[in-house]
Amino acid sequence: MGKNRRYDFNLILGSILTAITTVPALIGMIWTPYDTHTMNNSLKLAKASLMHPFGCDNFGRDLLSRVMEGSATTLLIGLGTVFIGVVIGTFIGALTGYYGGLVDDIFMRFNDVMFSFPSLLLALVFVAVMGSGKIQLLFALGIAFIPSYVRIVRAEYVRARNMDYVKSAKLAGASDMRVMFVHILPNTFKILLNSVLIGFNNAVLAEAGLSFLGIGVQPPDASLGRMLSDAQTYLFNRPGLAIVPGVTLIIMVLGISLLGKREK
Amino acid sequence: MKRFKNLLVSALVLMLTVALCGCGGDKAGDGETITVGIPQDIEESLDPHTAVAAGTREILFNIYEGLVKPNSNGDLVPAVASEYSIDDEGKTYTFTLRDGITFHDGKAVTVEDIKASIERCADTGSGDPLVAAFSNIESVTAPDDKHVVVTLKAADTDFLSNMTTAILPAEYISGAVAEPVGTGPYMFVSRSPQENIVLKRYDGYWGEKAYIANVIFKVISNPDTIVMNLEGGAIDMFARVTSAQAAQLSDNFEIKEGTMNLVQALYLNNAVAPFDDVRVRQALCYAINPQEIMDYAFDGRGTEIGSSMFPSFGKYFMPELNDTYNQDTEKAKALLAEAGYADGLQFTIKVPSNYTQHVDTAQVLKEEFKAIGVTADIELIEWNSWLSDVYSGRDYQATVVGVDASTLSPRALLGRFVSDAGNNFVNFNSKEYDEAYSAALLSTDDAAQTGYYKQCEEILAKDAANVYIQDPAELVAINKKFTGYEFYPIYAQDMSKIRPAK
Amino acid sequence: MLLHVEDLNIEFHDHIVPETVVYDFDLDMDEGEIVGLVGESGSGKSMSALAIAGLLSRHDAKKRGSIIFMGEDILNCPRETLRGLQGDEISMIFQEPMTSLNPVKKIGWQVEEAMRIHTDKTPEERKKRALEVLRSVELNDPERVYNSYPHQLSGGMRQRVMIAAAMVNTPKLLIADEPTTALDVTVQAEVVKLLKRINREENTAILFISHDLSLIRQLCKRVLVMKGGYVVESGDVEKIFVNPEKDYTKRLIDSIPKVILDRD
Amino acid sequence: MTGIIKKIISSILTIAVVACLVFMAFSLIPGDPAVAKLGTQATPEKLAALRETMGLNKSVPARFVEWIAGVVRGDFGTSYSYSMPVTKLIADKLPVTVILTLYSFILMIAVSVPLAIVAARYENSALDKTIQILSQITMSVPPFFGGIIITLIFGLGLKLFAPGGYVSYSVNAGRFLGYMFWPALAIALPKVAMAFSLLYGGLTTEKRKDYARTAYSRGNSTKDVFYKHLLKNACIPVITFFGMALADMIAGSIVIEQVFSIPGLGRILLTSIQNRDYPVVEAIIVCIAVLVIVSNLLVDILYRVIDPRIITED
Repeated sequence: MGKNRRYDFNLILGSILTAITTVPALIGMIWTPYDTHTMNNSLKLAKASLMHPFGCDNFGRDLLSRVMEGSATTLLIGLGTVFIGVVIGTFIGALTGYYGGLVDDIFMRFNDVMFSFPSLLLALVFVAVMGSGKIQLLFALGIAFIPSYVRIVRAEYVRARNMDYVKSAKLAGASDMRVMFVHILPNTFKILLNSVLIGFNNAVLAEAGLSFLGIGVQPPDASLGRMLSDAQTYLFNRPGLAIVPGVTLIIMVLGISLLGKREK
Repeated sequence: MKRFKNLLVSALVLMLTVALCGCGGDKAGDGETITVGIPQDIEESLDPHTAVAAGTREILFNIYEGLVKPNSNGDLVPAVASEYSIDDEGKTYTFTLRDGITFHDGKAVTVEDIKASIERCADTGSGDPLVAAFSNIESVTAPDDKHVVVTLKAADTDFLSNMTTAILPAEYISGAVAEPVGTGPYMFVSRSPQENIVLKRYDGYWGEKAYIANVIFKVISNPDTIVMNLEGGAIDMFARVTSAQAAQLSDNFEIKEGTMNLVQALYLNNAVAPFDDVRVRQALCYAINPQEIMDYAFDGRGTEIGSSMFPSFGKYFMPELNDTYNQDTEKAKALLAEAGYADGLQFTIKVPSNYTQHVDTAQVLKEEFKAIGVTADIELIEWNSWLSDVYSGRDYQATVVGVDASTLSPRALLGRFVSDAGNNFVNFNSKEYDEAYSAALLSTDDAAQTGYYKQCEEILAKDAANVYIQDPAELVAINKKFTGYEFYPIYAQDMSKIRPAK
Repeated sequence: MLLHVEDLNIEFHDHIVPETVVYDFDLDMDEGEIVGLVGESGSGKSMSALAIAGLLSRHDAKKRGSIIFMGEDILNCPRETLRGLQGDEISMIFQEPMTSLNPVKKIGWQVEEAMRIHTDKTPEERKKRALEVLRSVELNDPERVYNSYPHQLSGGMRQRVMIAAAMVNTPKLLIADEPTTALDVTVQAEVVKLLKRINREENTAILFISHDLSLIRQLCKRVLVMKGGYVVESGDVEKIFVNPEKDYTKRLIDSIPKVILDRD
Repeated sequence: MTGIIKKIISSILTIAVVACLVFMAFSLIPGDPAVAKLGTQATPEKLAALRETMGLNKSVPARFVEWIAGVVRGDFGTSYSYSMPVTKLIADKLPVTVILTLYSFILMIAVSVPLAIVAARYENSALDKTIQILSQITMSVPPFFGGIIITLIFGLGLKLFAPGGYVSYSVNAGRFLGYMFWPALAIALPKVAMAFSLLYGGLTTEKRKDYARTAYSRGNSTKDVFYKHLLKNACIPVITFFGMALADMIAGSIVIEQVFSIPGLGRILLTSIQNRDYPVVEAIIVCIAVLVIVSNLLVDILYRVIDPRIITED
């Protein structure tokens, strides 16, 4: 009983925290209280007020609006990354896991190398090759995260390959493709969901990290990492400029990881 | 396992103690060392003749000297030469080698060193000479071991300003010595890429010796940490902080305000579309309001400029050019429409990421361009990429930077806009301009020469070679432990004048 | 008197309704005596044994009554006093030799542990004693066993190791909680014989717990029969065996396979 | 033993593969580094001469062979933007990154182990719950934000260190270590939380096992039971995480260097990426790959050291 309550607690808190960050981010994609790029000299570094609940940044841009836009950017890149990773990762993992053999061996060797490499670094290398920018970052991270999904999906396929339901599907005359993507795929969803949540978090953190380094989202576009980087100058007198995007990032990650905990 | 645990605990305790003692011990507060933050690493070589970046030159100012050198008033004073004379015609310059002057390695400076240095910069073997003006040198001779005579092809009364070119040992020039050796008040000790450059006072300096024994120029590649570094005591001084950064500093710091002596502009690549069309360039000029930029990004500080000249140049500066274009959205839109961009246009501004003031300026510009339907994308690039891609490679559409004057001659600013100038990174191409400029060079009459230079400035403004913005205010943040900072009309951080307060 | 247990009651509180598992348990043991404790699983015999060994952790179990061992009240004495007795004067061996040894520690280390805690012996002395006691529990090649890990030994060997480790400080009381249950029948008999010999040679009192009355009969003079937390019958083994007072005891006796009964 | 040798061989192969991939990736990028370097001063003769010195006039496979031959000898060529051997450039900065990583790693273990033991020992107590919640939050703090907060609180607020006051290890090792504590802490914090929760899970499982009871029966104190008996067992499933954490910390140090103004490998890597100084980028990536793979190898060996059951299964 005590156990169940804890599970629910994680789910509820996780949902609340996720909602706190994603809902404003989703709204931020279409509407923000103020324009996020328009500067206003009289509001430079303005303190929090009723009109600007978090105050304004060094260009007099409303911090709440910036955070909304920044969260949206971060969220989109996180989702995009997961999407690329899952789709390609599932495809590769399914093929290699299902067929096995030498190709599988070579591929997995390669995949393990990629996997043991920190994804942030991998993304950095891709950025080095492709150049910096929002789209490049999205692809760099997406590719960097493929190996982790390949690993998970492949393991599931290796396991499923010899299971009775697969054998009977084959006997019934289903094609390999059908077996792979109609019969086995749905069985990987549960385990995939969890790694999607973890992967999303890693992607969000990686995006923030790279933007923080200045090779992700370019100004004046906002992203949580970029905002944190800019805020360092004002750490003395307006630590809020760093704390607001930073805490937003933490809440976003915390919420998702609590949801992930519940899934286990 | 007990051992393991003890190990853990002692490791933790050790780390904490180290952490806590390590930091309390502030840098020697004896005024023997000053750490100066610099926004970018200096160029690969410390060769003063090939250094391009102002950020490198302002540091090398402490190590190298020319026959003459500028003082803080902008006057040229004798340095390696103890005196000089110019013949009436302005064709023959005679320099007398200063008695007893030595390089940092202790060797005496000889006339051969001077000859080698000048000849190296005048060498046309690989295209343009290192110092463009040296193409006018007919010969460099040393009649005896005390004098050097520079003879020009054509008379030039303004030639002396080029003689600030650093004097290096002949062995360095021939490649026999790699260590940077000069005659300046400070000598080179070490450098660590992306980390620092360390200088030491040269006790054999011919002039007034420096007050502070050690100077460390520390690379702060992340400008967002400048304030933290200053307040935390990691650096004592940072030239060119932004006004926003200055406002963040506590009263442990003195903010010295001068002018940066920069032509800050949105430099446009005149050779690529859409900026090969003068109407587009003019439209951008009409779109902006320099005062607004200064208000947003510089707390209202700065001096508006309208061409490639800044106020420190006194008689050459033309404030009236500021009004060539006053913000006029309608006119800008009309010009764009005329040029075929009625539906707006999009271009990319490359900005060196380590210069906050330029990044900030670019962000304000972007907003201003929006009003005339122009979308500017900002791309932040590393300073070295800027040098190679934008400055040398000329692979860009637009960039926001400040261009400084390497010498005290207006040529330092205007020479680069001659069509075939090697440093004409904006690819400005105007016959009219080239004629005016060469007329200025040939002229021996000061008034006439000034007139030609002004004509050049007018052409730049009229043709909207670039979107001129301002000469930014230079804010130097310096810890109150130190005093004696002096501004120079050229890019220089003269560390030898700085001394401990009291 | 070595051990005097009076009115021992044990209650558990980790569930919503407190659950009493041992009621009014009384036991007296003299030095060198072997006493059997018999009953089916859940009868409270193991709980009583753990309480006597001082191994019922304090917060989840509530104990009333008194356990006086060599003049110390096990239930109420300070922790240090209790620890001073454990492994020195009271030792215990458990049902599962597979899991009762630490899997990542060498046998020698585990056998020597009680010496390290309770004596000032030098490492050489400890090793000598460890080998001696390993030999005395009839392990072939004690040197090899000394340097082995638990997973390298068979079940019977492990239980001998457990006994060796328990006997290393020649305790006054050895509590054996179903030490033979997990072992093969032949090994069972050997272990019982070993315990008997130890009792004889070292004059160590043994509290032998089992659900198998026949084993008790082989080893003990006196027996306590437990059911549902109560001691339902106690006294001389042979007497109880021949003439059980309670039905429950009778059923226990009847459940002993005839083959074994005949053998003795 | 053969297991380890096999591992070592496959690690060497892996490094070779990484080196090949890296070289290939960077030789496929369009653009002539010689042109970029010369810029406006480029003349056909100068360009040819520079290509010659940079070795660009050869074909890609020939360059590759040359590069690999150099790498084997520890020679990564010459940096484009610093006319300096890459090896020298990196040799100077590598210790900074390695020490920072190791520092964080030690911190992670030194903090997470006692914390997990305290929490597992007093399972379900208020203390346990508090630590749990804190760890869950800490886990979500990205290192660079942690770094900013540490700077704000300990650097600017409590003045325990001077932000940006990095001192090179070659100048003053004590102050170097003193300064590095803080960035190491920033890197370690989220990892501490993760290590904590894994160790906690292990310890609470282990403490219910029979051998724990055996340990108590010999007169061990609770502390000793945890440290001498449970910890090693609880560590076994966590070792994989330690290996991954070590790799992550190398990456994390690159970001943290930026927050704390530390001129390490990360700084050089970032500027070299932006300067397209490919010899340096290649060398650093190979270096990091070696670090990552060596740390994986160490984890593997550690596994065998800690868990005796693996050796005999080989």
